[in-house]
Amino acid sequence: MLFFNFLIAFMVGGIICVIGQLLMDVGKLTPGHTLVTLVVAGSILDGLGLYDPLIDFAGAGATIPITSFGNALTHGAMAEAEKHGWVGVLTGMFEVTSSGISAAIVFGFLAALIFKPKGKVD
Amino acid sequence: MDPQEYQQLEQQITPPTPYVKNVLKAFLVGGLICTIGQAIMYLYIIFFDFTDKTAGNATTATMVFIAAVLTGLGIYRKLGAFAGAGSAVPVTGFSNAVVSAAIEGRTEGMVLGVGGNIFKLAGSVILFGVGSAFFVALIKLILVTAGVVKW
Amino acid sequence: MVILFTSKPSIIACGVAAGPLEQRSVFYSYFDSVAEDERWGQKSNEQGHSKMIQEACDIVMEKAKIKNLDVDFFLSGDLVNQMTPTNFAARELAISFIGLFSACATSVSSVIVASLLTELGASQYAIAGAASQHNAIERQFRYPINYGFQKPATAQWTVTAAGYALIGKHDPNLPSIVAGTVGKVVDYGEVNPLHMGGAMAPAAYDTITSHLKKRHQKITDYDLIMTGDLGKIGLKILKAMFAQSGEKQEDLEIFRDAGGEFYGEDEKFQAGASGAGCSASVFFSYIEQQLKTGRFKRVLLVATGALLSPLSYQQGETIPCTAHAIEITME
Amino acid sequence: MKKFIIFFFVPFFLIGCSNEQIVKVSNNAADGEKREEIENLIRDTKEVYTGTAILAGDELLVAIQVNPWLGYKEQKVEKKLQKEIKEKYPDLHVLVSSDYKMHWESQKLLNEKDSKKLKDEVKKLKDLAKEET
Repeated sequence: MLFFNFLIAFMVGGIICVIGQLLMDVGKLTPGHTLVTLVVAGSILDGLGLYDPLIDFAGAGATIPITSFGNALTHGAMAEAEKHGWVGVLTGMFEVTSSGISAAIVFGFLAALIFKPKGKVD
Repeated sequence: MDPQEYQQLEQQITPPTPYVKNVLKAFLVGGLICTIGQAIMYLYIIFFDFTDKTAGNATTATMVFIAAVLTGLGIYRKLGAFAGAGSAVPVTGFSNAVVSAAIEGRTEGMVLGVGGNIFKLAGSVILFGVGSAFFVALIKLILVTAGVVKW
Repeated sequence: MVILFTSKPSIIACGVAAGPLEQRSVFYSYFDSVAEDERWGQKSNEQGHSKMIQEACDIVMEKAKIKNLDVDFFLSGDLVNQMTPTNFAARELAISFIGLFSACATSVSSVIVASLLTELGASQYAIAGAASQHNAIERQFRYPINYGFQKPATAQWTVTAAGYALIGKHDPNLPSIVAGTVGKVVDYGEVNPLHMGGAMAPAAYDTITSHLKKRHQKITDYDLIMTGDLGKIGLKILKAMFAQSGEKQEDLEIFRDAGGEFYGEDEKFQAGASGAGCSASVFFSYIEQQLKTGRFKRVLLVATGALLSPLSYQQGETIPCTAHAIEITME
Repeated sequence: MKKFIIFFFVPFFLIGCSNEQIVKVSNNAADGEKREEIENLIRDTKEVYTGTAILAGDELLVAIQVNPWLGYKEQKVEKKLQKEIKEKYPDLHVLVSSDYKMHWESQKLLNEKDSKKLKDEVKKLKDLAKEET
């Protein structure tokens, strides 16, 4: 049965990437525009209460794509808004965290100390 | 030859975007990255005190770390050139954007170079992520207050 | 605007310095020096870029057996903001210097200016050329080097190379510059910065046709018409434009592109090479040597340049392009 | 391409057909009737393919694994079963969880004989399950 969990993660993750690819190729968006679109989409899906079921269904297939970043932030903001009402929408902004950002900052900083850009073709 | 005629000619000669090939590559690589994520998640659950809920952060951080190393070694660039959105859309692609910008800024010093450039590419993702989180929460709160939906 | 150089200034000597990846170039054997390190042992890519320019100029002077004090003018440009690599190289060379920017067309525009100064009698020796360093340019115009993104088949690879020529008074045993065309800026509305060949082809077409018309020549009067960095696809477009204007299919073989040929058929480089150093390194090594051996008697070198900046692209501007041409003969 | 399609769609049918549920209840529970009833309650939840119930005194941990293709219903199934068991045994401290961690750990506890240790482990797992990100 575990195999199917992997299969679903593979397929859902793959499909989200395909949506990104179509945005780039057919929609002629830059990578930056594509990622922003997906993040906002993840945020809206969470607002509609659809992203959590997707995570339950697909596991890493839904948490690894960047859409989950929008979901995580929205989740934090909505949780605060639920608790504290109007003030919560604002304070929620300071509560929200994303391990992806923090990790990327730390490792980015460390990598800058170690690596140099190399113009290799292969 | 006027610009319109020229653009027709240009389009005839320019090879078309290989949509199907690109989509397949994105699907396979994107799916594979998520599968690796799933495997790491299970490892965290099985060998450490993590649950489905709490393993997510650890998994993301691990994936980000792996992508940071691959970026430094120049391997993620090759992966990106091959897979397109397949490697850009997963959180590893976010890591790639942050880390590559940080490495690039090194020659301008830690503050102006690394600090000033680290979010050159990823900054918009953070801005729109946080911004849309704010507005979605706000709209939901309004709807809940108006009694249209429940939390 | 076509300029005739009646005194026929000659190319006295040439020097090309290239980066490690350029060992894969089909023109590799014609280059004078190929570095092991893409930064030339310097701390930053930009400093390495500067060092590469110095090295190429030193080679030129060494070949001509002259010193920097003997050179009257240094005419050069690159693609980095405010051309600092060239400026810094000029500081080290200590030669009267004018920085020129025509993007990747600088290799030829600098030779035109040098020829003018020679014709005028103001210059005995002038070093002209251009350079580009992959890392420094990619970083500025596109993404960080280590950022992974998909390149379309039309994308080109910025070369790491510097090509310089010493322009002096006419010498019948050396290739001589008989005419030059300063191109107009042409913009056919291309917006994709990863399709430079498509943006620049109309500029090349415009410059070549103006040159031929003013000189009362046909394309077959040349042994070779070589464009700078249209790339494989850009060259096809240029040929199609000439085919549409009534040139015979077999005559179109006269057109070649330095960028398209630079890395051979290696698909990793997509449509080929680009960058100011691309045309400069090919024109001032391979072409010069072929002229000297007499394989070519009359060539038209057309360096093309896309005059965009990352800012103009982000602001949604189209890509204006230019092309400059020089006609070189060997007696 | 054909192989590709088969590779992806065969699992749908396979999983659609197999309805075999594996339900285990820890042996330590003295009350045989209770054990059976809990087992039946889990069996009645069609979405569940593996259920493990650990009964330690008044602590009950029910670890379920929902059919992967119905994973999106996980939370609902969890809540439904929680409610059912709670109604039947109001005096038990029940936690129904579809978390993989609970499933994994409960397998180890199935044959745990020491009731004191069992109770501690179950409590620890319940705390873990309540942890948010």
